[in-house]
Amino acid sequence: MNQPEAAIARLYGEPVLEVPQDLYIPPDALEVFLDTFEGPLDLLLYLIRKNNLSVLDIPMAELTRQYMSYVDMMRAHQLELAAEYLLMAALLIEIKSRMLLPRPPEAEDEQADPRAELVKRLLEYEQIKLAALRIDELPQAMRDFALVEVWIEQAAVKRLPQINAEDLKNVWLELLTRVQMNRHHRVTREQLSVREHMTRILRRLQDLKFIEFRELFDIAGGIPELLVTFLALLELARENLVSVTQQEAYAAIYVKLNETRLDV
Amino acid sequence: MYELKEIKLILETALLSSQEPLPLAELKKLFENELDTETLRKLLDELRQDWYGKGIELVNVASGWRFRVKPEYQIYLDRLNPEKPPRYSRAAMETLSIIAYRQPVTRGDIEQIRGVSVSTHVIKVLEDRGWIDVVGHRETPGRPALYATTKNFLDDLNLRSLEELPPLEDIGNLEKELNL
Amino acid sequence: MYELKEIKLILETALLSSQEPLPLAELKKLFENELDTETLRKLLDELRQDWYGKGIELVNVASGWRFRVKPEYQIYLDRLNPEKPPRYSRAAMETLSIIAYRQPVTRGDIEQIRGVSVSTHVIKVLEDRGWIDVVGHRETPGRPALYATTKNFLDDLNLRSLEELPPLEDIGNLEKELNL
Repeated sequence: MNQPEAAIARLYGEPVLEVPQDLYIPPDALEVFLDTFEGPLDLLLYLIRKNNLSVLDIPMAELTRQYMSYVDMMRAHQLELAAEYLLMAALLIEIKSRMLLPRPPEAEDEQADPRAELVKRLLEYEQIKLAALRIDELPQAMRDFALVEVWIEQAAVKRLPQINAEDLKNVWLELLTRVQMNRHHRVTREQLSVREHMTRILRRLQDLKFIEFRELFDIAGGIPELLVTFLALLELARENLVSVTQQEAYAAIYVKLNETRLDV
Repeated sequence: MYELKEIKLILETALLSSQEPLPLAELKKLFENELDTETLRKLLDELRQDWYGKGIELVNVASGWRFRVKPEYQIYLDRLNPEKPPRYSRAAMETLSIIAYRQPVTRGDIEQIRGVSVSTHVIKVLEDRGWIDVVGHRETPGRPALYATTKNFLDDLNLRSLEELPPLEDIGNLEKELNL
Repeated sequence: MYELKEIKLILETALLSSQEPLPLAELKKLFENELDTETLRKLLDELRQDWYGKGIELVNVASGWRFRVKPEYQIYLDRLNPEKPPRYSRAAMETLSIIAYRQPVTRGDIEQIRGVSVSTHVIKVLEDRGWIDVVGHRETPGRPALYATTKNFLDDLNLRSLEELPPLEDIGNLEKELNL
């Protein structure tokens, strides 16, 4: 099997590109070297491949001996990592001891081979290991190919909240009940139109500062219109927003904005 | 060196896949700076023309070149992501309703009714929307501004006059219903 | 109704502006569901052909249709962003492979196959990438979570289904190979 081109480890700062070919490597290197194994199955596969052994005919004694030398090294340096390796060592020794025992004749079939389970696991792991390499070789979004996402101008599509009159009424009603001012301020259609006319008068006075009383009234609007305008004017005067002045009886009446000071 | 046709393909690919506008200096990096500015500009211009009549366009913005969706295609894309329509905050709605039903009012009036202070931000949002404006000042200390709703407000709510705002005569009934 | 030419422009615009793959059901929304599946498929196929020979291509992945940069053009784009995302560790890739080929699996299953314990970090990395998620729990003591790969995983590898993953090497071949 081909190893990927990337360094599998660093030895004295130098990248190690290939798995060492001999087992007699310096102890310091061994530690780094073992880091490159994903676990006991990985290490076993390496030893099997390294020694050109058949998976189906593993010489347990030799394999166990080599394996133990690795594990001893590991135990000296990385106890945490060693737990799974120790478990595997125990398994290897168990298999080895069972093979030393004479086999009962009725268990001569392949199933009874104590190595069978180990072989099955080794093959299954090798299969996944290869699959992992192949998946990693597939082009991957963001790593091997970019995606396309053309800009959508957000400013051009900014949406403003929409409200309707009903929302406004509900909010107002809630407010009224909340402050319990409903008894004093029952806003009716008429009152609202008075309020509207107050605004209208104030707007006109913005530019003119004062206006002749009768100019405020739109005769064509009919009696209700005149009445509402008049009420609006009274309300404005009451709220001290405008003053209504008349120099003498029957003279022109002026309405002016209350501005005691000049705007600065 | 690169073939012109290939350069255009690479430019197009880079611009379509970049989230940010790409300035000329960045675009040159695509070709390991072997391309002069003049050629680059010419090709970008050609590319822009190639995309005429499409749903996206190549534009030159302050920070560089980018593709963007033409505004007229936005309506289709909106159908994919029907965002929840934005809403005004409770404070804004309350302020607006007070101004609508009680105009002209000062900030102080609004605060008195709501029981909490009115932030300048809320007033500004409503002013920017063109729904309220200042119609005068009350002659009390500080001469507070008097706010009223505008014609624009009526138009946007599809009302001819404030009188068309829902009447509140039935408030008594409503209270009974809600058991308030 | 919409003109076919206009439909294609709208499809193209929507696909170019969406990083997420768009399934047929989404694409139909662009036309307020007035387009039948057959026409849509035909137009998508035409669109795919229109883009032949360009630096980006229209692909059909697990979650739908999307444009992507052809891997062979990535070398140019990498010049703009020299920092490539790192490869995942062997532990992560092996864990991912076990989940992909044997799903749904528990952590215990993964540990059994790999012969080592699976770190929480590896699971988290794959979950954060949106490549795996918990699809249930096995009814054994401890109710361990069952992991499976997501559509997003297939999308990112430009695949439509798990069947498009590289096939597992035949056990028989492996025996022969290791028998050398």
